[in-house]
Parts: sequence; C-alpha cells; structure tokens
Amino acid sequence: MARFQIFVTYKKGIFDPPGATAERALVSLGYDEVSSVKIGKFIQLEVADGTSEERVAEMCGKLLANPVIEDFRIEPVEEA
Amino acid sequence: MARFQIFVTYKKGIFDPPGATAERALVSLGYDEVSSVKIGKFIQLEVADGTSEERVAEMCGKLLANPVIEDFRIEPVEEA
Amino acid sequence: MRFGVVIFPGSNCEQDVVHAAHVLGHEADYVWHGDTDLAGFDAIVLPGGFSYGDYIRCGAVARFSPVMAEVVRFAERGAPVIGICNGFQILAEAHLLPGALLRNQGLKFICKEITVTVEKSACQWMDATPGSLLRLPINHNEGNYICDPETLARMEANGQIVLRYCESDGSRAEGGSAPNGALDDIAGICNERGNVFGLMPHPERVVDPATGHTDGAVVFASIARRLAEVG
Amino acid sequence: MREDLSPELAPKLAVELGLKPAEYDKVVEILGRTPSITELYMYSLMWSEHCSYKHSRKALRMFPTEGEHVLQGPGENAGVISVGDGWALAFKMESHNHPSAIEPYQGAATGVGGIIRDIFTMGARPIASLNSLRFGTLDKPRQRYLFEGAVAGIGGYGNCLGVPTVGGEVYFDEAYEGNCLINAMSLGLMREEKLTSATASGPGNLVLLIGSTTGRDGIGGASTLASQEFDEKAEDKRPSVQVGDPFEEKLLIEACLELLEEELLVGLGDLGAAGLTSSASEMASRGGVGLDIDVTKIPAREEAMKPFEFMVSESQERMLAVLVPENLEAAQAVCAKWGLRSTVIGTVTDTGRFVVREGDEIVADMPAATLAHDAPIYDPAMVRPAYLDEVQAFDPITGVDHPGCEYVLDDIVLALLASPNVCSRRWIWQQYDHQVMLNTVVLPGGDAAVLRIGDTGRGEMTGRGVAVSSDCNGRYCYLDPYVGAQIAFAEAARNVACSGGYPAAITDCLNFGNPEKPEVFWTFYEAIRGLSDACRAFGVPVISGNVSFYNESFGSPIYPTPTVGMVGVMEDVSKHCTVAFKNEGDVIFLLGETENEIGGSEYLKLAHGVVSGRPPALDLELEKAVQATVLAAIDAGIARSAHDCSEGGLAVTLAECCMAGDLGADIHLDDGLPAYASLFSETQSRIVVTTAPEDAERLVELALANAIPYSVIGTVGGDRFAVEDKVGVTLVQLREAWEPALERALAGK
Ligand SMILES: Nc1ncnc2c1ncn2[C@@H]1O[C@H](COP(=O)(O)OP(=O)(O)O)[C@@H](O)[C@H]1O
Ligand SMILES: [Mg+2]
Repeated sequence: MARFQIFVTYKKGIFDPPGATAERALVSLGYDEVSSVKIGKFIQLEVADGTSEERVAEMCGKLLANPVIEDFRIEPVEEA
Repeated sequence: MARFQIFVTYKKGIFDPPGATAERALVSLGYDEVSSVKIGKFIQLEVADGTSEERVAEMCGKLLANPVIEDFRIEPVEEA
Repeated sequence: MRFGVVIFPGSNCEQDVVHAAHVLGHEADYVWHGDTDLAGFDAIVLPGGFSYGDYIRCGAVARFSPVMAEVVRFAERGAPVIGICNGFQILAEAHLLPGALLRNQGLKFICKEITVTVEKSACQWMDATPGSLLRLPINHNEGNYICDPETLARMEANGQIVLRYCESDGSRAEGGSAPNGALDDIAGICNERGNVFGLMPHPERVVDPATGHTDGAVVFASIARRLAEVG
Repeated sequence: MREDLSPELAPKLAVELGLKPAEYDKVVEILGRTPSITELYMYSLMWSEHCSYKHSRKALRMFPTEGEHVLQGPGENAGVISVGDGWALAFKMESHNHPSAIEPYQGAATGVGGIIRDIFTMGARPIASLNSLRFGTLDKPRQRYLFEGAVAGIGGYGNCLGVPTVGGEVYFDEAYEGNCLINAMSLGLMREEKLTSATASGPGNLVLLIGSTTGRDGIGGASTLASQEFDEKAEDKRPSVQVGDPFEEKLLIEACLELLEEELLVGLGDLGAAGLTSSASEMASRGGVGLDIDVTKIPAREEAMKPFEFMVSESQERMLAVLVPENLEAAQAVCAKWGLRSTVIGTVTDTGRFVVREGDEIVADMPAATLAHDAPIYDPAMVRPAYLDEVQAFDPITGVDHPGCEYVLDDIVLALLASPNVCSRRWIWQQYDHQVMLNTVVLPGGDAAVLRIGDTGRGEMTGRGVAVSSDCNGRYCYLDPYVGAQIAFAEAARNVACSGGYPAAITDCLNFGNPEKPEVFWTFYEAIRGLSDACRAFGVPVISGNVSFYNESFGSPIYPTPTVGMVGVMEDVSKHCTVAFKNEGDVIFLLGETENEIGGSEYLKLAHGVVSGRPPALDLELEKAVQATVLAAIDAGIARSAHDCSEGGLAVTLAECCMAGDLGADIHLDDGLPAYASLFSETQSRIVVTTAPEDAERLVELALANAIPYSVIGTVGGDRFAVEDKVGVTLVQLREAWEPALERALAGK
C-alpha cells in the first residue's frame, strides 16, 4: 500500500473566512504575536502500491480540490 | 516572522464522514486503487519571530484544534 | 410546462420545488441522479439541500452524478437550467457557471429573509423590471460568492449578474449588503446565454400564499412565459 | 460458549461497568453461571439507568397515557397521536446532556440524529424539530462555547437532513453551569395505517443491519455517561464522543421510509444508547422471540474489534430491520439505491435466547427478554429537601426594596428585554433551517410554531395543522417542583392555545440530579405528580418521554427541569394566530388577572439577584378556562393577536407584541398593585389578546361565558410602548434592547 499526503490551500488573493476568524480569535485570546492564519485541508490518502503521483494529482484536480479557488501540493509518504 | 504548519486530524477511532464520502466518490469515479481517505485541516500560521512551539501548541489546544476529537502536529517551517 | 427536479443523495428541497411548481399550475417530476434521460422536461431544477453531505466541498461530488452529463448537454442546447442554493453550488462546481461559493463570512449558517435587487441581465429566469426588489429567504452555510476580477468584469459586461443583495429599501450598504460576504453583493448569476441560472436564495419557499408572500413566483413564471413565447 | 471470565474477575468487572453487586448476582442467577465478558457488558448497559429506567419506572406510572387521539403511548421509540383525516403524528423528546457537556457540537448533533431515528423508526417522516437548552450564564467563556457549539451542532445536523427546526427554548442560569441540558424533540408525520413497531418476529426471519459501519466510537457512550454524575473523571471519557454523519442519516430516512412503504419489513428499530444490544434485545423481547447474531458479519470501522465492542458500540446512523428471507433482495436493492450498506447479521429464532457468536464460537447466550425487562426496579428513598423551607419562607414583596419611580421602571423594562432569558432568540433560530418542507406556517419567534399537515410533495394538503411548543421554567421547579412542573405544562399548553392549537398530547424530558439522593428523588417524584395532575385536569396524555438523571456537577444537582413538549391540533390551520399587534386602534385585553407574584421571577433575579420565594400559583381550572377563551376567540376569527405572559411579566409580553407588529401601545393598568408587580409579576393564566374595536364586545362575551376575569388594558398604536406615567419607551429603544442582546452577551459584552 502506498500513502500520499495532500495539502489543499486557497489560491493567493482568495479570502479565507475560517482563517481570518481564527486569526482574530487568537489575537483576542491574547496571542498578539499571530499575524496570519490560513486554514486549508490536509488529506491522507491510501492507495494501491504503484499508484503514481500523476494519478493522485488527477484525483485532486477533479475532486479533492477546486482549481478555481484552490491549489494543492502532493507528498508521497515514505514508509517507516 | 516565523512560520508554522499545523496538521489537525481526527483522533484514532473517531469517524470521519467527509473522508469516507471522498473515498466512495473516488472509487465510483474509477479510482479503484483508493483504499482510504482521511480529511483533516492544514493550518499555516505566521507569528512573530521567536514564538515557541509550545506557544503554538497552546493555540492549537485552545482554538485551532478540538482536543476532544482531534490530534494535532506542529512543524516549524524553515525559511527558504 | 414541466419541470424536472433532480434528486441527488442529500438533496432536501426537491419536494418544495415540486410543490411550488404545482401551486403555480405547472407540472413537475423528480429525476434521480443516476438517470440519464431528460426527455419530456422543459426545464431542469437542481434543488437545495446538502448533496453528499456537502462533504469535501458543496456540490463537489454531485457534479459527477450520471445525470449531470445530461444536464450539461441540456444546457448547451440552450434549454433552461436553474440551480437553487446547493444547486447553484453544483452548477459552479460543474463549471456551468463561473466562480465558486465559499463559507459564509460570519462562519454561521444563515436562515432568514433578505432583499435582493433585480439587475438588468440576460437571465431567462428573471423577467422583472431591473431595479425592482424581491424578498427571498436564504438558507445556507456557503453562499459567499467569489470569482476573479476578469470574470466579474466579463459578467458585468454580459449582463450575467442577475440578483444582488441589498438593504430592505433597495440601497446597498457601504461595506456590502451580502449577509454572507459575497463579492459585489452577488446573490445570483447566469451564463452568457441566460438559460442557466444559479442563485443562493430559495424562490420556491415564497410561492404558496398559504405560508407567506409570493415574491418567488416570478422565477417560475418568467421561464414559463419565455418557453411559451419561443414555443 | 466461550468462558472468558473467571468467577473471581467477573464481579470486579461488573462493578467497573456500573452494575451493583446485587444486580451482578441477579445476572448470575438468570444465567446459572458466571457471565462471559460480552454478556456482562450487555447486561450492564441494558440495566444502566439510561436504558432500564430502574429508578424512575415506578414513578412514571403516575402519568395518564391514554386518550382519544392516542395511537401509540409510551413503550415504543416514539408516541403517536391521530391528527385527523387519517394522518398520524409521532413525537418524542430526548436528552443528550452528558455528551454535549464534553463536546457540544457533536453531542447536540448526535442528539438530534438519535431523536430523529426514533421518529422514522415508527414509519413517520420527520417534519420538525425543537430544542430545549440550558446553560450557565454567558459571562463565562466556557458557557458561551457550549451554547454556540450546541446551537451550531443542532443546526448542522438538522439543516443537512432537511428537517426544519421550528422552535425551542433556552435559559441561562448558574444552576446549569457544570451540566448543560440539551433536549431535542422531533415530530414525524405518517398515514395512520403505516404505524410500525420495533418488533422482531417470525423465527427464520433475517436481521439486517443498515447504515454506517461499527467502530469503537461511543462505546458505552450515552448509556454510561448519562448514568453517572459528572466529576473530574469526565475528561477521561472523551474517546466515547461520537461524530455525527447527517448525510448518512438523511439516506437512512429515505431508505427506511421506502422499505416501509414497499412493505418489505417485519420490524424496524434504531440503534441508540447501548447500540445493537439495546435495539436487538428490545425488538426480540417485544416479539417474544430469540435472536442469533454473528459479530463477524458486522461491517467494522476498525480492526480487531472484540465481540462485546460490536455489541455495545454506539456508532451513529445505524438501523436494524427484521424481514422475511424472500424480501431480502428487494430490501437490499432499496438500500443500495440510497448508497447504504446493508448486511444480514443474524436470524430470528424460536428459542427466546439472545445468542451472540463470533463465527462458530458462541460468546453470549442469554434469555433475550431478561436484558430489556429484568433490570431491577428500585423504589428510591425520598426526603423533602431542606432548602425548600428556606426559599419558600422568603417573602419577595417585603424581602427586597422595590423601585417606584418611573425612570427606573423604564430601565428595568429595557434590562428585562435584554436579559438572555427573555431577549430575542433570533441568533439561535437563524442558524436553523426552519422553513424547509414548506409547512411552517408560523415561524420561530412567537409562542408556538404552527405547521400545516399533509404531504406537499404529493400535493396532499389537508387544511389541518399542529401547534408545538416546549417549555419549562427550572427556577419555579427549584422553588416548588410540584407547582413548577404544572406550570411547565400550563405554559406549553398556553403557547399552543395562543397560536390556535387545542392541546392534544405531550412528550417530556425529565432532567434531574442523582436519583439515589433522597432529596433529588423527592423533587423528581413531586414533578411527576404535578405533571400528571395537570395532564389529568386537561385530559391531555403523555405519549412518550425520556428521563435524564445524574445531572450534577461536583455534587450539586441542577434545577429540577421537567421539560414539556406540547402538541396542539388545529382543524383549520389558516385560523392560526400570532403574537404581533396588527392594527392601530385595536383593543388590548388581558385575559386573567395579575397578582403580586414575583417569587422566582426574572425581575427578582435581574433587579435584586435573588432566586427565592414561592413560584406563582397555578389554578388549573382557571388556566383551562383562559385557554378555552382564547381558542374560542381565535376560532371565531376575532383575535387579531394573542401572546401569553411568562418570564418578565406583562411588560415583556406587551413589548414583544409591539415589536413583532411594529406598533406601539398605550396601556392603563387598573389592578391596584404596586407598579413593579403590575408590570413584572409572573402570575400564570394570563394572555394578552387584541381585537378590532367592533369585536371587543364579543370577546367580553366569551370571557364571561368561560367565567374568567379579564380587563381592557389599552389600545394599539403609535411608536411608543407607554404604561400611564410609569413606562414610556419607543419601539426603537425596545428593539435595541431586545434584538441584539444574545449576540452582545456572546461577544462578552
Ligand atoms: N433553542 C431554540 N431553538 C429554536 N427556537 C427557539 C429556541 N429558543 C427559543 N426559540 C423560539 O423563540 C421564541 C420565544 O421563545 P420563548 O421566549 O421560550 O417563548 P415563550 O416564553 O413564549 O415560551 C419561540 O418561538 C421559540 O420557539
Ligand atoms: Mg409564550
């Protein structure tokens, strides 16, 4: 079995309401050192051995991310 | 400015309905090689220089993750 | 005329649309998301609800339902398609309409009646005097419309912006009148041709006089009139 | 039979699982041997307070449960009444207090999921939900977190299902600080002939598990949590929190209703507290049959699950169906159509025994009926709590300094309107889809919600309706549980009557502390006695309900909180009435009569910081007559608005009518009472009704015919709410106080 991690983030310039709210909330909780919070998705995928990164990229482009608003980055996970 | 990445995932044994739905959807789209999908959060944090990882962990425990059902992992981001 | 109302797993406003159509004297029937035959329908409605639980993103999974390929063809033929709330989200995911719908700015689900202004547009579903006001219920968690500046300019130029949120007197507040943070107060848009319409408010909820006013009827009446005209 | 527990270890595990030594001995006696691990888990859960009602069962027998409308009384997953023209309404209320105190969003969400499964199990389509909430005061961040989370969870789940949340109630009081209450009520509609029972019958029939996979989540969740007091250890119980999947539940609703519509099932039950153990054993004992279940057939969410874990898991969104083998294929096709898993996990037998196996090996084998029915029943000791003498001896009229001057009264009116216990609940219900299904005729914000009856999707409308309200003032119950419970009933009925509904039946959720404490049990017993007497006086039965004990934190019980969910029936839903003043010049009547009763009032708490005295008195006959009057006025079409008096008294009631109608009122009170009492007394059995001037005489006749006191107290009009020279505030001021108060409190302001 192979594993991939996928990071889905909003494209630059797209306002992220949960991130902005978390940022304000942290500051109001006294964490003044916080200057930016962005909240995206962290997807852990288990696929059959030999599944290529291209194939995973296809899944992202189609379903797991929305190319109109989101970018994604894929990382194969090395087995320990 | 310092950066941290935070990975928030459901605790072991907690059901992840979005992940289960994504899994079924991918298989029905023809990606039979998919055996498991788990969807968590990927948070990018920008904080003042010198902010410790403990401090970030505190923010996670308090606000960014829900310790009752979620685990989190923090990674400092080295500047390029 | 006869509306086809698509049921995706998790749709929950399909009955309401059928009821609204009946109240207005039209025929309406359900179309299962696995079906691929739209013969006999004059217009297709993608109703509100939570298709596939809104998991991953609203509308992301539903857009791959077998019926959607037919809906795309139906729309490409110039036949009328409307997406209400979750239906709008599905149309955006399917790229039948530009842009995307993000989480409401306040991070809360909003169910309430709001006011929208009818813009001058090419929309076949909105045969109403530009500038007139409609009271319509909204009911969503992800209605925060967004698109890039070029798309917005193009939509403006083409008359694709159909409805804008406004204050109850028709004015637009300085910081925006959208309850959900939508770009430029956009509540509903159509494609260039005007046959595909997506909107966050629920016109079908305000059609039956037994439960309130009837501001939503114009949507159904407009398309019926249009179809009667073109035959 | 796998013998995996030694006679030495078994009693120790039994204690850890919450069984008392005598209860363990009874298990051994039933089995005639040492129980296996699986058996011990199953008995301990089924005999927990939550599942067995062992402390409450006897007291609950006081409730009247029969009446002309009743099709199904207590005993099934929900009660059912007839609402006319062949339509039946199933409804029930249930608590999810303890899970919500740990994780408010998921706790509240799965609470909604659970009660809705109880409804469609009966064969009814869920058509509406209500929620009754109690928290500590909002100046505490933890309370804000709990409240916001619970509301978001209720909305998150119900909205996704497409079941409108049409009403509810919420109170904030220190008494609930360590133990919030989340009670959810749901109603479902069906044709009378579709009434289904959660019964297994017919040896040879198959047992089909439908829906989600089974995991270790919520092992011993609701049942153990709800049967223990809260203390520091609560934190350790975290992993038993479950995440709800409303999408799966939506599919379950559709699939199960289709299975019933196609008549493919013999019985249907939902998996709630104590999971498979509870639903299977209850279905078996109702049918007088045995069951044989193989846990290796159950689709598992996790690896290496033990048989007992399968049997007691509280994984959400699962249903258990019994069907004849010939229908299996068709039934599974329906499930598959809705994208649901369905798996045959066992068979019905004629042995009367509940057998659990792991493949070939039997891991549990016991008489099925003993799980559901042989739990010990206790007669808990009762003692009248000592605090009652103290609080009831307090005289609120002489015990505090009351204000006299008019400016202060203005301020108190506005402060009451801004109190979190009185202010607008818009912040809450705006997060709930309260309109989907297009049956909500009166939206939240008034007295009762009004729903029309019929099937819009099929164009089968009846013209009939129901009015629904949930109510309970915990302070009154704390000061006098007998009277407090009666007032909960009376207020719920009054809300329903003000909307035009004839009280038909109730459900209840009885939230109390530890029943093993004699003082707590006394309050429980008194509340049931009060509720029963009120039900009898009105001829309104209890058709379903739920008991939640052990609502304590660090040793002190919450206010006794017997929440009442009332359903009223309307023959003509178009005749409903709302709280809003309608026309300038309309005559304002007060039905009933104000007494100086400020014990336990919101005014006493807000202006003087005191929760003491006696609650307002309740005369059930007067209450009935006042409600009969308002109903007759609504039926006759002469009531333009109706709104009852509750927290905050007449001043708040009138202000709410003004705001709802965007019209002022000019009021003259001639009750001979000091101003604070005229305005803020919480005397029961009072309703503010308006009529057109030409109908005033007819309302007087109705009041006289019902022999109730009444007075004309003013006229509708203008943009001010004025009471003689005592109160004078503008509509704008009222709104500024009332409308944003919850949001302000949540912002920590
Ligand atoms: N938790 C809640 N959820 C939904 N609606 C609520 C909730 N709490 C209160 N409401 C609604 O707000 C209105 C006022 O409630 P409440 O003050 O309890 O009324 P009353 O005093 O007449 O019982 C009612 O329509 C009620 O249904
Ligand atoms: Mg009321």
